[in-house]
Amino acid sequence: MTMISIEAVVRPERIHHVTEALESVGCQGFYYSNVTGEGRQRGVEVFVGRGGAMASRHSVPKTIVRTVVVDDMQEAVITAIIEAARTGDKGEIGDGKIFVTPVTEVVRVRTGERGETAV
Amino acid sequence: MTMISIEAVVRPERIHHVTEALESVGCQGFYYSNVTGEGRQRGVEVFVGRGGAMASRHSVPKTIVRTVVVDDMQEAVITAIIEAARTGDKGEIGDGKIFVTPVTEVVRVRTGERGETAV
Amino acid sequence: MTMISIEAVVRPERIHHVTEALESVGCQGFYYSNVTGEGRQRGVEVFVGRGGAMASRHSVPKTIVRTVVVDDMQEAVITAIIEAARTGDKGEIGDGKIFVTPVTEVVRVRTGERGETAV
Amino acid sequence: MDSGNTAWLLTASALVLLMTPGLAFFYGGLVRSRNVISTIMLSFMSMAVVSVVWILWGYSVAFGDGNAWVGDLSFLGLRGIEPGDDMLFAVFQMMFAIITPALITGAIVERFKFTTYLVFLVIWITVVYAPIAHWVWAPNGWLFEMGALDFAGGTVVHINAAVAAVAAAILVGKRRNPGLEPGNLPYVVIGAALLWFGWFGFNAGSGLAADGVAVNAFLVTNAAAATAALTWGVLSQIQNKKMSAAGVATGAVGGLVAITPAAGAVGVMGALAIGLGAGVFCYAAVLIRPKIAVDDSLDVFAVHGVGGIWGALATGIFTVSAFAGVPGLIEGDVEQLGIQAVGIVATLAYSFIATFIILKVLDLIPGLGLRVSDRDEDVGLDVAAHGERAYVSDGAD
Amino acid sequence: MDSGNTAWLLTASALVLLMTPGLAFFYGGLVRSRNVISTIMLSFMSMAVVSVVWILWGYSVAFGDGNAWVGDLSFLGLRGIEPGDDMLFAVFQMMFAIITPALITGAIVERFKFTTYLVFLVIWITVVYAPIAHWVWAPNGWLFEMGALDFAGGTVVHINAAVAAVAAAILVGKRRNPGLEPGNLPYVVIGAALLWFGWFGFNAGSGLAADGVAVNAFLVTNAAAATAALTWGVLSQIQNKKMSAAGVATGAVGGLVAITPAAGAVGVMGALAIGLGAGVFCYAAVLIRPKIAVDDSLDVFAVHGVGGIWGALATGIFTVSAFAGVPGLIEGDVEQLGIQAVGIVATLAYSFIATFIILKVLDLIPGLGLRVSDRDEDVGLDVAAHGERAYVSDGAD
Amino acid sequence: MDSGNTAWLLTASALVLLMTPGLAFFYGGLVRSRNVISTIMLSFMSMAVVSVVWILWGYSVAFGDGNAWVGDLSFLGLRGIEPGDDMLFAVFQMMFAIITPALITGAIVERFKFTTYLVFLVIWITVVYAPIAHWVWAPNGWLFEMGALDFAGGTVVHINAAVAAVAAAILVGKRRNPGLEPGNLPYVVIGAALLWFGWFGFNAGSGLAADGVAVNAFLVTNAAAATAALTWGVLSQIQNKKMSAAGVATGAVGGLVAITPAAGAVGVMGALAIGLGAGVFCYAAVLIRPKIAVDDSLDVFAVHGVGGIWGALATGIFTVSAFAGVPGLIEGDVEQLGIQAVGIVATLAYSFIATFIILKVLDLIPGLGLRVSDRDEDVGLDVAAHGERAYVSDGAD
Ligand SMILES: Nc1ncnc2c1ncn2[C@@H]1O[C@H](COP(=O)(O)OP(=O)(O)O)[C@@H](O)[C@H]1O
Ligand SMILES: Nc1ncnc2c1ncn2[C@@H]1O[C@H](COP(=O)(O)OP(=O)(O)O)[C@@H](O)[C@H]1O
Ligand SMILES: Nc1ncnc2c1ncn2[C@@H]1O[C@H](COP(=O)(O)OP(=O)(O)O)[C@@H](O)[C@H]1O
Repeated sequence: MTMISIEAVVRPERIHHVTEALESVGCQGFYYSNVTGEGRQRGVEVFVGRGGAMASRHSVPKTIVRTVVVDDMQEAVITAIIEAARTGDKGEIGDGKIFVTPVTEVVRVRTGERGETAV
Repeated sequence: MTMISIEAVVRPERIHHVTEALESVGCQGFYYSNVTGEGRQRGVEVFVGRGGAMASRHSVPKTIVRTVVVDDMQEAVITAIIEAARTGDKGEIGDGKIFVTPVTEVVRVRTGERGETAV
Repeated sequence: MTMISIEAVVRPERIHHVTEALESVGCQGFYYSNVTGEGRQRGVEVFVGRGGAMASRHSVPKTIVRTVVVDDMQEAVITAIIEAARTGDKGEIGDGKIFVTPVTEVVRVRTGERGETAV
Repeated sequence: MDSGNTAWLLTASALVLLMTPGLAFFYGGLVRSRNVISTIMLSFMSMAVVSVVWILWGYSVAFGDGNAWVGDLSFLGLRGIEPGDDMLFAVFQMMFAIITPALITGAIVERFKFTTYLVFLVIWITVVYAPIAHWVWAPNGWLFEMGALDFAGGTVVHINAAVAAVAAAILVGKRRNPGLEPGNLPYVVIGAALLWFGWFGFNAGSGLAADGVAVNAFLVTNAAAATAALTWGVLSQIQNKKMSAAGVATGAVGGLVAITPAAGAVGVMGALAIGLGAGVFCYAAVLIRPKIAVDDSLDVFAVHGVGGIWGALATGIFTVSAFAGVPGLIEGDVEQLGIQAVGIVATLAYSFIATFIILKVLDLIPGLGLRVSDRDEDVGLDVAAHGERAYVSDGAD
Repeated sequence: MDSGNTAWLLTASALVLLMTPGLAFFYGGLVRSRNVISTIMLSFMSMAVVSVVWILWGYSVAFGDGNAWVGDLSFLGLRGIEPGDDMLFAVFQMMFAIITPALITGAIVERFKFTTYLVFLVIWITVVYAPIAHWVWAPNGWLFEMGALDFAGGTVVHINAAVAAVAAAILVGKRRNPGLEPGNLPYVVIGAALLWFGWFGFNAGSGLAADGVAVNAFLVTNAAAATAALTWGVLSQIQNKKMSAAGVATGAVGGLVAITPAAGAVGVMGALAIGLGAGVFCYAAVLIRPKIAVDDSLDVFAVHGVGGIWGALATGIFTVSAFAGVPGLIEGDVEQLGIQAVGIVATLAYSFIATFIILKVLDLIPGLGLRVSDRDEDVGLDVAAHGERAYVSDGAD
Repeated sequence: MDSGNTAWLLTASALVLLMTPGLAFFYGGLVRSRNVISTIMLSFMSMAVVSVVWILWGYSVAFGDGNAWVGDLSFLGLRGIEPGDDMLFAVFQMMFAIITPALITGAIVERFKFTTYLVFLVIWITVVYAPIAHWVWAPNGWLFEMGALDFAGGTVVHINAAVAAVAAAILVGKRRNPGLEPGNLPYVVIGAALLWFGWFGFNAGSGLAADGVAVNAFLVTNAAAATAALTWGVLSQIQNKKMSAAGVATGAVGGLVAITPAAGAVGVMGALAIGLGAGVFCYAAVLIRPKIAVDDSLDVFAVHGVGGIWGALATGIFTVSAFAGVPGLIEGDVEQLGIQAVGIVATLAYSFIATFIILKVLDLIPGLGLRVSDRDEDVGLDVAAHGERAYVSDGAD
């Protein structure tokens, strides 16, 4: 069985929902980090300089979360992330994306275990 | 058609050029983040402690930017990044690197769309 | 010869050991960044609010480090990271993981070089 | 005007003014980082709004002759207040009026609607703060006449703000996603340090002169702050094997709160006792609070309420005739303790009820309302209400 | 020496000194994070450089007898200034000389060459600041003799710095990559708070005594700051449905600027009017500025120029005989307004031209020059000019 | 009590108190970010612990009659100190006792065991600080009687703390992983600014009156700070082509240290010379320090030791009869220089030996010990000793 990396770009305010969803679907581990993203969501209005006027900021704060899992968990994880990250029932622009990439090897630093058992 | 992830490590002061270049070449989305990098560039001189003396700091601030695109955009994106990230005409040590990796699936959180249309 | 990306999630306090190990094993470059991780290590005790009581924080600060190398360096790099990142002889929960993923192309921004020579 | 007294009162007024930004950072550091600006602004805007209200009518409502319950409008716009001791008193008192509602905001951070808060400030100063200040500090105020001791505002400022905070927290409801840890601990410490520094003006200025009373007030203020900070630190170390910086800072504030009503009435040994009590009681209250259904987010009642009540009672216990002219419990007289209790209960009752009614009404007015939308709360009020982010350091900085 | 006056002036001097680090953080928070240290240093170094210049010859050029235009060198090295009221005056004035050029730096952040700036400091204090101070505050200064009212430095400090800022911004040119948002908003607020706090020394110290004038100056200072902050906040809320913290902080500074020349001459109602005007005018100016070709990056002219001019004129409008001994427009006399206008125009003209020439010359001197290299500007001046990064928290911290 | 003097001394006491949080941020900004809270707490807890010790017995040990070497216990618990000039003196002196051990902590950051430090504070104040204060400042202290000049604590505070820092650094050993750069440079600058601001109280308060001596002390304090900051900046620019903000801030502190003993004894020209010397000597010392085996992490000795010794000697050089009543070297008299040297040597010797013994004993007591575990040091003391992180801004904030 092969392993894959599932990375999701989500709204920062949803990250807790997402990590809970990952836990509940049986993810062994993951990590997340704040990034700045640009997509279809055309930014937020922010004050510039001394606060006289506002401007639209193209880039918006996003959070990425990444988990490496075995192949057959792909759909479960994707479904879990979508449910946790989506705004309302229909979703809104800016809700994010999920990217799946192949992983050829996983190693647990503590034990040196390899592959699936290390995930 | 397959999808790929293009990740570039660039100088922080060039990130705006790079994101503009990505937009102009038709990237649907991307994200970026500050990291600390080490490469051939042997660091910068910084003051240590109370500012009596300087030392060379091996690691330097870099920014990574990542975009997932369909396969056939690879060359366009790479060319765009190189042009935007390179210092001067000849480039300088520390201008960065670009890494291309395969992506097996992309999902749009909002709609649940998959694959190319989700990119 | 193909190229791979080796990414390790390690304890922040070990990052220097890891980067030194990478250098000594001949890595041309790498970058690292602080993230927040969750795994088997069930968090740290921290004070909440005004410091009346402590709570366990699931997520813990971790550092990820990533290096792209040619295929045949995989084992050397993994061994180097394990040695540098492991706590004590036996390791402890939370010491981290290493993920290997395929890389299809590498470009040096400065020169436009491709593939192995660009790594 | 004595130039020395004037010099000290000018300084003390500036010091008390600085307490409000101090509080802004103290509170701002305790919230999660997406709300730090909005939390700071809750305090900062009190400087803007209350100064104006105080000048226009607030001072008059508080210190106009009036009756036992409330001042009159004789000093509207500070009319008739000549640039002398009277004006100096009005200025000094203005700074107290500024910080009191700012204290309340600790209970409503991360979800209260900002524009409504500004309206609330105007009404609350007029309807709650000014009358209570009149009761306690105006020569014809009923608590003043009864002999209640409140040197620098234990009831008027702290108990008052604390119980109003509870009313506000009840009405605005709990936060959806309270953060676990303070977002910026150095801000908490610098905030506490500025509060400690400014509190010398608060307490040692309240005698309105640069004399022995001021010197004693200064000493006991420092003594109580230090003792309470130390007490909290030790309790924290014993219970958790770690010493929380937020806790030590909170302990210091608790000690400062508790010594406030007593600063003109007790000696240094009394101050150590008051500080010790403040450390213990506030620590216990902060431990208990999460078990209560009310989301008094930054523990306003646990610190300013509990510390303030303890201080007001302790004033009745430790006051010595040599200072305040009346004997306390340690000198064998229980009467002052009773008077102090009346002041506490009256303040608790009036402030709670009046604040509750004000906010209830504001909640019902179309266009106002107490609470931001869920979406704004999730995104954080810095962006949602102020269009700003505290720290910008991505590539786009 | 009266001990009370001395106590207040010592305090006031310390307060004014603190304004410069306050300004450093105010400005430092407004730039992008790769330039925060360099921006802070522009202000901080003024404390180092101007103190020395002031002692060696600056004070003498400003307050030596001389003629109507400039002082003489009789007090070189503070020779003959005994440790008494004269020395206290020299110290108090030193703090004003320190902050004035620091104000200019808001226009040149993120691209001005640091070493050239240090040279500029020395020359500018000597050639621009000291003479203008002489005109306005020396008993034989021509504006003083004409009866221009500038209690605490509206022209000498604010208009002067603001127009010099414009000259500097023109000459150094625009930034290549201005950031969109302030890099650290809490710094902006703590900076504004320290400015507000220190301004009590600035204004209430300028009567050189702890008396009724000082008390009134203290009150009107706070009133104008609060009103202007509130005005800005309300305008910002109306226009954008959000209340900018940077805006409110800027409003407060605008109000403080505007009340500066008037602090000894107007009553509290005048102060509210001045604050209101400052809020409106500075807000409008900050809105308009981006449309102008000059990159006065942190709006020095929009705040200190517009606020300073408004304040200087408002002094002519709202001054009351009871305070300043001369009637203003509201008492039906237009003359003072005219005198104020002369002071404004003279300061604008002299400071602009002199500053322009100084910088032009510095630009031509080999090894100096006004502007950093493009590369340094892109990388950020913290690393390029100071070899430092503001925050280090990667694994290598 | 003169109200003016009282006003100034109250203000000065508040200013000196503020120096300790200032120092907390100065030091806190210099360490790596995982230790900023623990570093801040080392200073902050001195406010809590030393205040209590000072009230209970510290003041008595320092200023009780006693003999030439140490006070007695006549003022235990400040017994018999009436709320007047005596109490004001006790308060003012308390603030000096608070900051002195906080200065030491710069040498032991990032690895010293926090609970042991608290015990150390109690003992060190009693056994080292109070006696040396008695020697120098009590009317029957042996150095006082010998005529040693130490206006505001160059030996008592700075040399004393600096040499104790060396003893502590030797015993606790080197850091495992010292960071390369300061973790938060703006904190270093705001810390230095608060120190500079507070130092006006430190020095200009030490004459215990608002008079000409205070004015002169204020002036020379500012002059020396500015000169030393400028000197450091220039040296840094020459040597490295960049001007370190941390360096300029350190230069200012070095200048303030050096002028401390001299503030009541020298004129402004002497102050410029002292500042210049401080800049040069401290700069050189900071350059040399890394080559020494002792990990005095934040250069306490290089700044407070070297600066303090230079200042104490410079007092003997530049003192003028007109101020201090005794002639210095520049007036042709070498005797005072000799007396100053005796004070320096005695302080160096006693403080080093006593501190060394105290720490050695604490190291041996089970449950105490000087050093945290390697693991705690690697993780950082903020989490390890305080259960806190300075900044929390991940998704879980
Ligand atoms: N092709 C992509 N590659 C990398 N990141 C992307 C890509 N598309 C979107 N993103 C990230 O996802 C975030 C949300 O995308 P956006 O287009 O706004 O949402 P939606 O797909 O719901 O319209 C963006 O801010 C960006 O950071
Ligand atoms: N093999 C690699 N894997 C990961 N990151 C790399 C690698 N090589 C370089 N980098 C990143 O790219 C940055 C620039 O690389 P550097 O070697 O300095 O530039 P150049 O290729 O122009 O000489 C480095 O700081 C590092 O962060
Ligand atoms: N499957 C995974 N995918 C992504 N990150 C992981 C995964 N498993 C662990 N991690 C990261 O590695 C860190 C250490 O993992 P943990 O399970 O605590 O260690 P150990 O494997 O030694 O028990 C976690 O905090 C998490 O950030």
